[in-house]
Amino acid sequence: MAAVTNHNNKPYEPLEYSTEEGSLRIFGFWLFLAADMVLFACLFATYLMYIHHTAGGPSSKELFEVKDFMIETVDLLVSSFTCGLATLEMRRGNKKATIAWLIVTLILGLVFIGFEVKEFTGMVQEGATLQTSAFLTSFFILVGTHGCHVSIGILWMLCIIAQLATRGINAQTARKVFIIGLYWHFLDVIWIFLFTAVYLTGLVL
Amino acid sequence: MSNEHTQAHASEHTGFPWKHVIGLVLSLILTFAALWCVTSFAFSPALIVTVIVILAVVQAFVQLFMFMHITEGSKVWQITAIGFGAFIAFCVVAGTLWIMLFAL
Amino acid sequence: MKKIGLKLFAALTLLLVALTGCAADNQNVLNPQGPVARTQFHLIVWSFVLMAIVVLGVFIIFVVVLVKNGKKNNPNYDPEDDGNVKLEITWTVIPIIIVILLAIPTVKTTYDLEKPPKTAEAKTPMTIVVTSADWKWIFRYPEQNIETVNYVTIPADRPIKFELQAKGAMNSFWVPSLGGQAYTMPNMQMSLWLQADHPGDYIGRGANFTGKGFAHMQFNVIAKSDKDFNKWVQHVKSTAPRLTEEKYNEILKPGTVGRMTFSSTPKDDGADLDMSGMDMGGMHHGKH
Amino acid sequence: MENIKHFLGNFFVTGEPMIYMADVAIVLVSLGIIFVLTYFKKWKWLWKEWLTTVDAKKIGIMYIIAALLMLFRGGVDALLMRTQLALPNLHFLDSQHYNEIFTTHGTIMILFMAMPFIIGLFNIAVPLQIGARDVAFPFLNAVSFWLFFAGAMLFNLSFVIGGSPDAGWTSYTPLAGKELDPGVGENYYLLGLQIAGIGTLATGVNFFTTIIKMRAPGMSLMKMPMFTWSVLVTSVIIMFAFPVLTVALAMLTIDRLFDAHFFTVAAGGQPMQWANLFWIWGHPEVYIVILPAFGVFSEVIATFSRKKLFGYHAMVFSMVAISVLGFITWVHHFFTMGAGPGVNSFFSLSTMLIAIPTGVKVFNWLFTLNKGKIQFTTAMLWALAFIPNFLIGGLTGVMLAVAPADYQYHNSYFLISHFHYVLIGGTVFAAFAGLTYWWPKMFGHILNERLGKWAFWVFMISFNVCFLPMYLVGLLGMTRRMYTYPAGLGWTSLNLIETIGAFGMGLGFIIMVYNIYWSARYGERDTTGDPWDGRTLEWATTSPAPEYNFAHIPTIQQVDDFYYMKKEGRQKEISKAPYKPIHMPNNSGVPIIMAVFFFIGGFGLVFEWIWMGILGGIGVLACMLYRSFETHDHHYIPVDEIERTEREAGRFS
Ligand code: HEA
Ligand code: HEA
Ligand code: CUA
Ligand SMILES: [Cu+2]
Repeated sequence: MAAVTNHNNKPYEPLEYSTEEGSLRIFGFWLFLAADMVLFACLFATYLMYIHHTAGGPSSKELFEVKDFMIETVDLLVSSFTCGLATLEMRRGNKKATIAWLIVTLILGLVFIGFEVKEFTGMVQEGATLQTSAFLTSFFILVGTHGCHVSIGILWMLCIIAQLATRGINAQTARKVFIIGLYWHFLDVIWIFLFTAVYLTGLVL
Repeated sequence: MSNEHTQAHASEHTGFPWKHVIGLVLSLILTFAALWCVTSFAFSPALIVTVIVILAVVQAFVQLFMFMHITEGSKVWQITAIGFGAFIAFCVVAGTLWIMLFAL
Repeated sequence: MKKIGLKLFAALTLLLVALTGCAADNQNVLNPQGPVARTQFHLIVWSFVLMAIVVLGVFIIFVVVLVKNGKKNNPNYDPEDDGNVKLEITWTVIPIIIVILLAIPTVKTTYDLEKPPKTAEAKTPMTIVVTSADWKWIFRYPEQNIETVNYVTIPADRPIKFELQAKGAMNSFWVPSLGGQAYTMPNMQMSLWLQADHPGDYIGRGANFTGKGFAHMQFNVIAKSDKDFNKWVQHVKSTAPRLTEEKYNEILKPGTVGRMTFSSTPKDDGADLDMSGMDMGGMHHGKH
Repeated sequence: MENIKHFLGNFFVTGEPMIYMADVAIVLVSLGIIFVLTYFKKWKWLWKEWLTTVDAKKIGIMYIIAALLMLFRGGVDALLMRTQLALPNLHFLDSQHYNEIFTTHGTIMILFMAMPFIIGLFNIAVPLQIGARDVAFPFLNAVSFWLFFAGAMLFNLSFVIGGSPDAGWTSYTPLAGKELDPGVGENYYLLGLQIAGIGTLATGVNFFTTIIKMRAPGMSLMKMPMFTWSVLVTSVIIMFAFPVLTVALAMLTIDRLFDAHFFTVAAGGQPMQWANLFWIWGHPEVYIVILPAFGVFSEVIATFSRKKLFGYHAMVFSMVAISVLGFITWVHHFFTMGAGPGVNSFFSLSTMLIAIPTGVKVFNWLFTLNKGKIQFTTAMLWALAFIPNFLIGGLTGVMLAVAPADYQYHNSYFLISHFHYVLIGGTVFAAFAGLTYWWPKMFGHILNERLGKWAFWVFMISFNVCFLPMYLVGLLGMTRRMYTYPAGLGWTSLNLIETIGAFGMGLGFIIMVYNIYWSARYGERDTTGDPWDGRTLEWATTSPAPEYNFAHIPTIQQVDDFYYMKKEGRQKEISKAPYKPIHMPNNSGVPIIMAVFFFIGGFGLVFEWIWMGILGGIGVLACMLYRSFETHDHHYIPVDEIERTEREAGRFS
């Protein structure tokens, strides 16, 4: 296929970039992330618009618990770290450690989802639902879209673990590990903004 | 560029993952700093929000550079794409708020 | 082939010019009947002149280039001709100048139109609340305590502040002869200044689609001299029925109705705005 | 029993003779197609060669066929509208029917006609122009196509099942909200567009990656053909605009299906936020459909002027400028929603600024013609006609950008005329120019020039007859989306002229379709692969191009290198033996199956049968899972097959 010029003169090249396909897909994935960022931006914009449109329902100050969202945040930050370690071990060719770190990440992801589900159900029980107000609609959909991304990430990670276990680390699986890593870190970045614009700001405004 | 690149990878191949640990510590510090700003100060909301948004942006950079290897592969194009995406995201958020809330 | 095309074109243009002559003049953007419409008309003419200059320039170059280079053996043929810095600067700079010439009056007018139009003598503005409903226009005179449907009577030569709101779908309040439109939106009040120079009957229309009965949302703006206007108010007060809450709700139901006149308004203004239980932040655009 | 009857009565659209006719036509045509395919034993061929293909060239052809069908559907809609508006107070269509028709007309024309048409041209021309064997992600490309197709079919289904959307292609809330529009029509709009939109987003990523990473050696960015440049820039706009559409559609869907409050007034939602989000996508969208058109014209004008494109660098920079500016002008679609003079001034200015880079392009085209040896071929006629027609559309656009003046034009026929001038005079003319220009590359024969020119003149003149009077009738106060109008307002004669023009355009279209039929049977075959004496790489291979595009990937030295290759005799190297095996992606049935699941899920959500939505979702996930575990998705074309192919084309040496 057409030559890819970027990598040929580099002294060291990670496995995931070694095939043209691999380097194309990683590049394409960056583009996807850039687009996904804009998707979240729209949800953020809508949420910020509606912060005070509570229609008599509960407001952010009444709903957000510092302890809960801090646990979620730290959990996700640590999972981003462990996911980074998985990529690192993958590059070292260490299949077992890669799988192990991925599993740790996955568990942290599940814990995060667990907390989020608990948070949401708690709110619904207090009568704060998707249908209560524009504020809550935009809150649930913004945070929920992130949660949805995380859930898809978990499923995806399971597939990759299965493939790593059966096929070992090769150009293809290495690429997949790298890409899920990008995805996971990206979700962490989105969460940081959620944490800032939704939870912390919710305490201030 | 390639020089620095090789070294980074060399340290990745052996030894303790310093880069990752530093990344984690930095992000934890930034997170708690933001929380601290919100819970411990009685500045104007505008000021606090500005500060925590700046902290969030810094943290995004930590992720991009410490964990996401944005400087590998088609470095220039990747950074451009993310940068342009960030620009559009900014336009969407700032524009919407300007139009819908603070129309002057 | 091409000649036929050109001839057709010429014939058509002539036809168009002829047709403008017989157009109704009480809803014509090009025949403004008030200061707001006039300001906008001047801006339209100015922008048209600028655009005409561009059209002329481009068409001339276009025709010249085609005529010169459309021959089988062009002596000027130069396959490597691919740029000319001077020319490129020219056709960047001239449009920049045109845009500046257009932008300045645009911004100025944009700000001007936020303010009430100037009148001969300093007359106090009058406020009329406009509600678009499916599919009729309801006008409320808070000062006179009158309500009309599908027509509105205004004193001529006096600035009118139309406060716009909607029940149901969004519409847009447009009286081409008197000035440009603004949206009517549920829960977001906007205001629009209009003024008629002379007594007259002007057609207005909903400009933003609202469903089945949309095409029938035509209304009349009847401008009267101050004296006649007062007379009309008195007349309404003494002859028209009162507008009860039931009647009002009935009018609001989807459907088309004819003209109506009432000598009272059912409820107080604010309660009507459907702001129930919400913190609207800065959502009153007309008031900025 | 009553229940079932009631359900069926609502499920199938009833009570309109036109719709019964359409029902019958659909059933007959479907049966006909099934019969022909079975009779000629073509099912296997269809599946293997087309439905499962991942070859960009074939996908491109499928896009274009679908787009032409949608042009027909949208065009029939237009003719119905024009018939109803020909005279005042007609009862040819009732209000509801008219509302549905302009909604489907606008939506179909922009999203299911203009978009797929240009994306079809991307697929046909871009890989060839950059000397690649395919796009970066051929499988994803097939997914994109089938998602577009599923979305389009779902949207069109609304005509016979359940009822069409009727709130305009802009679908403004609260009119499009559940309260004022409780039927399933709007759901069709939301889900049809959503499915197609996801596919389009993937197309953006795909072509950006392709162009950035897969150019032939030596082809630096500044040596790319201008059409490829336009696709690169367009891909960027797609990637950053379409997520906004995705979100907006999802929000309204959630509002409608789950009684949420993004846009409902009742619990603090703002209907205007829909307009805001819609246009954040909507304005860039119009540049998505016009920039590739600019690219097509650049190719056609340079080729038939027989010289280089004038001001290459300026052409590139102006497109980049348009793409960036295009993201910060959206408010000009709702100047009249009272966002305040500061906002309106800013967005007025940003909109006007776009005139400058666009002007740069117009003048560069004019000076490409200068010192040229102009050949008035059909493709060239479309390109030439584009200049004055688009100019009128563009300049009236600038007039609309003057915010206070827009208070007088907004939603009037002045606006309708503006956008038809740019959309037809720009995008549609480009689609026809590109179709004529690349037709030989797609099918191996040339479209008849005489018929082509007839179609051109009839269509182009009728176009002006139809849309020029609209400026005037708009200034006389006629607003858009009126299903009828009273007499005596000075609108009647103008409307009648418009309708005559519209039917003229229909005639032009019929001539064009006849031309396609005639040329397929009797048209001149293109044996050279280079019928126009082209300048770019797509003309360096056979017509139609082989699966692998080029036996050897050429090395590029300059802009328009193929022109210089021919001069220097280098072009033979592309097909010179010996060959090496060529690595190509396998066909796959997954994309079309996945699209079927999208369709099923979408259909379920339209009727708010959540279980069916979930079922579709599970199917989609299953397809992805299957794909994730697939390993053998590539094959090699052996040397002897390449040899055979090249020999048959008379290129083996
Ligand atoms: C292909 C599609 C296309 C294109 C290319 C454009 C191009 C432009 N459009 Fe248009 N537009 C639409 C499709 C398009 N538009 C559609 C579909 C709608 C309506 C949607 C709806 O409501 O349903 C719309 C609506 C629309 C509006 C909203 C009006 C309203 O709702 O009230 C405005 C307002 O500013 C506008 C402006 C412009 C401008 C300034 C350009 C510019 O890009 C034009 C630039 C080109 C030129 C100016 C000509 C060449 C330049 C020169 C020769 C240089 C010299 C010129 C000068 C110095 C002026 N458009
Ligand atoms: C690329 C986009 C595109 C294209 C190509 C067109 C093409 C045409 N459009 Fe359309 N139009 C839009 C995009 C487009 N339009 C949009 C976005 C809207 C806004 C919708 C909204 O308000 O929501 C709109 C709205 C619109 C209106 C305003 C409706 C209203 O507001 O009430 C009108 C009115 O005349 C119109 C007319 C036409 C005509 C006559 C054509 C002609 O060019 C069509 C050419 C005709 C054919 C190609 C016919 C082919 C068919 C045959 C020859 C078969 C004949 C057979 C039988 C009669 C059975 N269009
Ligand atoms: Cu209108 Cu906010
Ligand atoms: Cu626009």
